[in-house]
Amino acid sequence: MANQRGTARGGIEQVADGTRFASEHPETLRGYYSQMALIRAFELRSAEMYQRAKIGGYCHLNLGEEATVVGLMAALEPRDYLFTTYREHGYALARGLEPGRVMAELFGKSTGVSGGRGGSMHLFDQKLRLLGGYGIVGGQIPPATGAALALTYRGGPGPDAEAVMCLLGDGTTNIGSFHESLNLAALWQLPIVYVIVNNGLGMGTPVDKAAAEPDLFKRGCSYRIPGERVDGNDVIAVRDAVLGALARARTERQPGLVEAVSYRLRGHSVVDPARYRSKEEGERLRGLDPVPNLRTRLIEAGILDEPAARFIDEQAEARVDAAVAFADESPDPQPAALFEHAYATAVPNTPHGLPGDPLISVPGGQP
Amino acid sequence: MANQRGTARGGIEQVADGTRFASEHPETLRGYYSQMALIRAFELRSAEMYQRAKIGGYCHLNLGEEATVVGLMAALEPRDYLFTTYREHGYALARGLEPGRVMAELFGKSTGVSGGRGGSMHLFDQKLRLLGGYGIVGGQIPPATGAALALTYRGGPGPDAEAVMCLLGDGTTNIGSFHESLNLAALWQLPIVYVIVNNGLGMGTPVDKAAAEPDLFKRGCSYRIPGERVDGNDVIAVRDAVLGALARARTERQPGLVEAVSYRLRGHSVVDPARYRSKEEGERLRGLDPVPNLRTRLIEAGILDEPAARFIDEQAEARVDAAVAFADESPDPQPAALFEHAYATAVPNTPHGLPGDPLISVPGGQP
Amino acid sequence: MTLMSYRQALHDTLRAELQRDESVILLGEEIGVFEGSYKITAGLLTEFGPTRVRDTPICEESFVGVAVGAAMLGMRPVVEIMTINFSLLAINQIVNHAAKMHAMFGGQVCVPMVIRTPGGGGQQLAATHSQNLEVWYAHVPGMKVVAPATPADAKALLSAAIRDDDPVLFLENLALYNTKGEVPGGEQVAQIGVAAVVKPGRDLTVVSYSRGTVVAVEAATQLEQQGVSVEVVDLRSLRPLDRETVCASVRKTSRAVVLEDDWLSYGVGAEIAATIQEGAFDYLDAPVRRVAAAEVPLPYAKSLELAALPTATDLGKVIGEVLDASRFTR
Amino acid sequence: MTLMSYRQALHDTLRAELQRDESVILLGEEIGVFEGSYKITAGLLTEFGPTRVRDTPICEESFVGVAVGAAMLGMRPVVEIMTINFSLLAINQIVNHAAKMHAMFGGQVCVPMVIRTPGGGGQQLAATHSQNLEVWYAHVPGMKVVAPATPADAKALLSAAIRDDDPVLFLENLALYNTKGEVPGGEQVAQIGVAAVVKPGRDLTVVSYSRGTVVAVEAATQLEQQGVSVEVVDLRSLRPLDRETVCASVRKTSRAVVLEDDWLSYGVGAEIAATIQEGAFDYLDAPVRRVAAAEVPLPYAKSLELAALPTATDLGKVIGEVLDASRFTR
Ligand SMILES: Cc1ncc(C[n+]2csc(CCOP(=O)(O)OP(=O)(O)O)c2C)c(N)n1
Ligand SMILES: Cc1ncc(C[n+]2csc(CCOP(=O)(O)OP(=O)(O)O)c2C)c(N)n1
Ligand SMILES: [Mg+2]
Ligand SMILES: [Mg+2]
Repeated sequence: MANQRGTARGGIEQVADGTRFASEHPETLRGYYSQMALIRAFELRSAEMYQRAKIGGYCHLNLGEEATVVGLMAALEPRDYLFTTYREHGYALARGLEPGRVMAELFGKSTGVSGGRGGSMHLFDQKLRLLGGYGIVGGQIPPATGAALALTYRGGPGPDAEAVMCLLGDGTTNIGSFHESLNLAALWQLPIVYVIVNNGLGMGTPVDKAAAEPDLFKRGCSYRIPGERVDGNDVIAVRDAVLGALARARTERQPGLVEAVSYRLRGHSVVDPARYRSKEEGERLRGLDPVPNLRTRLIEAGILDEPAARFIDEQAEARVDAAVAFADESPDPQPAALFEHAYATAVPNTPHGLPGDPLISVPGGQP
Repeated sequence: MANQRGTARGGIEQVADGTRFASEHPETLRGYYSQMALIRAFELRSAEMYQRAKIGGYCHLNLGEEATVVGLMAALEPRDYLFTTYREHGYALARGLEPGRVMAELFGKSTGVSGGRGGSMHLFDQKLRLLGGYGIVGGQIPPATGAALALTYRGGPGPDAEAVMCLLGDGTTNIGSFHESLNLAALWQLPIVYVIVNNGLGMGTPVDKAAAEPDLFKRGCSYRIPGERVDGNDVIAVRDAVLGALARARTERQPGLVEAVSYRLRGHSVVDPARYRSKEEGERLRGLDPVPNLRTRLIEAGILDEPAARFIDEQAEARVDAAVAFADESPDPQPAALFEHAYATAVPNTPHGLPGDPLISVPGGQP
Repeated sequence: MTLMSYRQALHDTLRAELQRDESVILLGEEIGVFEGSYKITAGLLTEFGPTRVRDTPICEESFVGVAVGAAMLGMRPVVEIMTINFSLLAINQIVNHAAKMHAMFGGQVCVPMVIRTPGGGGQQLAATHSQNLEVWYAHVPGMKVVAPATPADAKALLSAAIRDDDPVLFLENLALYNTKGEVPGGEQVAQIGVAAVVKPGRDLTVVSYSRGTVVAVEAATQLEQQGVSVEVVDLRSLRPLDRETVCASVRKTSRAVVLEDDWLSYGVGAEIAATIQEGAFDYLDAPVRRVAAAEVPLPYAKSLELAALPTATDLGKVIGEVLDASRFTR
Repeated sequence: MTLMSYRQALHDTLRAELQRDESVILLGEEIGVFEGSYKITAGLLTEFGPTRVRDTPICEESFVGVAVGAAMLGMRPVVEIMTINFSLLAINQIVNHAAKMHAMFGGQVCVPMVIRTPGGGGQQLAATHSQNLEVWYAHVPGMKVVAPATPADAKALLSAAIRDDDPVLFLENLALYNTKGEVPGGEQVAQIGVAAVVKPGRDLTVVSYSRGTVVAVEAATQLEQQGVSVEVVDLRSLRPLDRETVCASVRKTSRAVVLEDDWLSYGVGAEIAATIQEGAFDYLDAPVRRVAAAEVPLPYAKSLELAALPTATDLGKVIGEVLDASRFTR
């Protein structure tokens, strides 16, 4: 049942760049590279800003996942909805959010995409239908499935129908909500594609130490959901696999499961030195780095030349410089605004006390 | 991967009684029938006692599942541990508990198997290693898996190793703990057999309205756990399937998944008239009733004759009469014992107040 | 005004809201074909069809989370969780997700959903099926928690909850479904966050909610004959909590007792007593007392269950003690 | 006596208990190879091997439930839940199962397990990762809940929790891991259920636990210079709750303030205030006041997070107000 294209890690057949690139418009390919370069520059800068204490809390980067991120976002239509994890800076950028507003969120500024209230793990944009980063593992899966349910009340299936994309990590396939929600999506025929971003690890845990069926794309079997694995370092392969799954979701209301295999180049979050990974493994991964790889291949294929590539890289750096400047100059949220957005519908007696404030305006004064 | 013996409801090949019964000792077969007859009599009487308000709360019966119950318990060794659901009277009886102590528990008497504190849904016996009925759907699955984990610290695999049997209903395969726990059992190679007692319905919901993969025995696929479906109305087939799975669990630490297909003859609980089921369906099911069916077949096969069968039926009734008498005469738990067993280790300041008691022995009297 | 049961009031209100607003949908286990474990949704599947009244498999976390996501896209899901005990399987979606999203995402999205669920013991359902855990939800900012005591409030608060743009836990009670009361016809939408003095009195205030309010009113009516004038404040909303109405009553009566079905320690009554001692300190003639359930996993046996749960008698006894402690003369 | 961090005290105690008792095992996400999210279990995998120190996949409900089942068969699992926020995914196994079994099965089985989990905000982890939900567990009979404030108590209460035959929620705090204190050597097993007067005083009692106790002691020490003698009561155990120690202190000082990191409404402080007003009513010169977190989903931005969480300054301000309200003269 599970589409067997690529059945084991690395066992994914490589199409020669020639043939693969030939069928693409050069502008498209250059666009993919620019997006990947932007994400790379943004993430490296985020790490730096975290070290400089401009960013707090947890900060998870997409380093090594750039091809997956850009391939997925290339397949997703503006009318579609996206639910992501806490490792989502790149998706926000590729979906079209201003880098400045994303960096401002990481800095906790009022100009941030979530008004500085969500931070790195909780990027949200209603207009771009980016329905959130989520920090609770698996927590995004039921709401994403519910969003797909809501779409079935808006209109019937068809090529122009809206769909939902729900991202999750490899380690997240072991949590109950994955099972429950995929069952509901299949049972109710919901227009949703679940994408497992398999970066090889859940924190320090390799896939086969966490999943008794480590071929994660096969895990749709329990719901009759077809699964497919693609090389997450191949932006085009990722895009095409998801385009196919999205098409089935739109026209047949057939939920899909796609596993994109890439590698997390650094620690789980910026504070994790990843000592559990050997030097050799580190070396090997750097060899698989999708960003320099695509750059070289595009140059070899004559789609880019070195100056053009350098120009793209410099542009990316420049955009990130601007993003940091914007974030830096932006104002902190005002403490007076603390209770804003606590509730959507105002009702009497909603709490608004600060620590140590008296309970009642009129405390028990003299009788 | 999933053993295909019997792939669809009812599509389970029937072995002729002749061949099947020949290989069994007649005493064994008569024993199975007596157990089934006892369970049938006990459950019918439970329903009656509930109507007469001797039993309170929820009361779920095994009517229609007698062959499954007896087949499973025939395969389970005294050294094995059993975790069941709230539909467990029959298992307690077949495991060897005194019908009187089971009925006493249903009556909420201090002589009940759980001291009257658990009731119908929470039968427990430490000696017989019946580790509980559980009323929260799926709640028994993780603890059962943990019991299997504990066994791995006691000794290595082998034909004489202990194992755990964890029962769950068809509707329960859709809850998260099923997914999480089977994954753990396979990942850690635990000596446990999960048995799906598929009685066709979860309350009013048919299997295919709840499970996107209605061939439930195939749902081990996500954990590389082999699955097998058997005719739950065939006591010998059930026993043999589980014997095989238990053997693999003992010797290879290979967790197993067995689906036993039978039919719930009455409502979900004694208060459910099951209006959602058509008259015809009701008729059809009565035709599949495993108790009269085995009776007839044993008589046809010459293993029982009518008087012997009637004697067994009368004995069952007599034991249930005695059980009711015992339960009736047993004392209610004393209110003074309310706080007994609240904690296993006594520590200071444990609450022991009754409703309305002052908080502190010395309330704020005069300074 | 029509005399009807709490169950009927809930049923009729769900029906009216389904008719009024296309975006209202019902989700839950056995609410359709089975007509609901407690028959609140009887007939609604037939009338509105399987897309508006949707039976779900057994997966509390996901069907509640599905409601959260549907609400994010503008639907108004009303979820039924069979009993509050099972809400523990969904609490990650309720508290870590539904209650957080509006604030955490900077006000860009709201989650207009209602979670209907009954609490309460006394039915011999044993330890895992008899809990009163509403205090957990009442503790959480981002949530609203309402707990109607009467059929009329069941109607008005359910309408309000469905029309509210925040996640609302709507607490029902197994012992209330068959209770009857007068219910006004037509649209009735209550104000969430406001308590009510359901019986005025002079000598002592009893504060309660849900089933406890019914018990309190009974007890108060009896005490009336014995010359004790008890005022009963029905909280109606646990979050937000109407502290002023509670304290105003106690400033008048100078004595207070809380009646609650949950366990005493860290229960709803703790907040009420803490509120009163701060908001009416100089008026109190005696400590605020709490009448709550004995702190044990509730046993199945009737004899033990009766001993563990608070009754009108327990309340009367404590009221007497408070009156004596404050030298009240009949 | 050795000066060590709260983290070190936890680590050394786990190590000692693993050495002492074969039936003690550790279970949790990333406690082995990764050495724990907060490095409490660093080195233990290497020393005790993968069967005693077991990394689990991400499945809180099941790995906690697995610990319940293992405990039923006589093991003594110590589970780490990365933060209390994630315990919501396991709460069905904790509250509906672990806490119920001993009583519900008539005392035939016990569940000797410990759930170690840190709570607390202030790390800019935003709304879903900064909660203090210990009050939920403290409400539940069958549970024990301890909350050490110092490295010494971390050691003695963890040993006690591991040797206790009931399920114990062992509350840690992100802000305490690096705090240092003197820890006595050798076996130290605390008595669960007993509070401690950690700083004696005459004029006012501050009641707190976990991180709050540290803040309270700081504030008290400062106020000493200003001629105000504050007594600090560290609850140490939230369930059982040592009401007598709290009330005895207030009967002496006649004034009380509670400092808690959780949200004000229905928080731990509500029970403390309710307890004091009943147990020391005639001694109180002013209402018991609570200093707690602002009732919002905690925002990520530092400016907002600072505004929302209680500080020593807030505590000092309220202490001053209580002293004034009761006409205290320095
Ligand atoms: C319910 C829950 N449990 C644990 C965590 C802590 N945690 C955060 S990320 C993570 C690993 C997730 O791994 P994976 O799904 O592979 O995603 P990745 O981080 O590799 O992108 C864990 C355990 C959490 N945030 N939520
Ligand atoms: C977590 C939870 N959700 C819902 C229920 C209510 N409930 C009790 S039994 C049941 C149906 C279970 O069906 P199945 O697994 O097929 O078992 P059966 O009753 O048929 O033996 C439901 C929904 C519950 N007890 N626990
Ligand atoms: Mg991963
Ligand atoms: Mg069933």
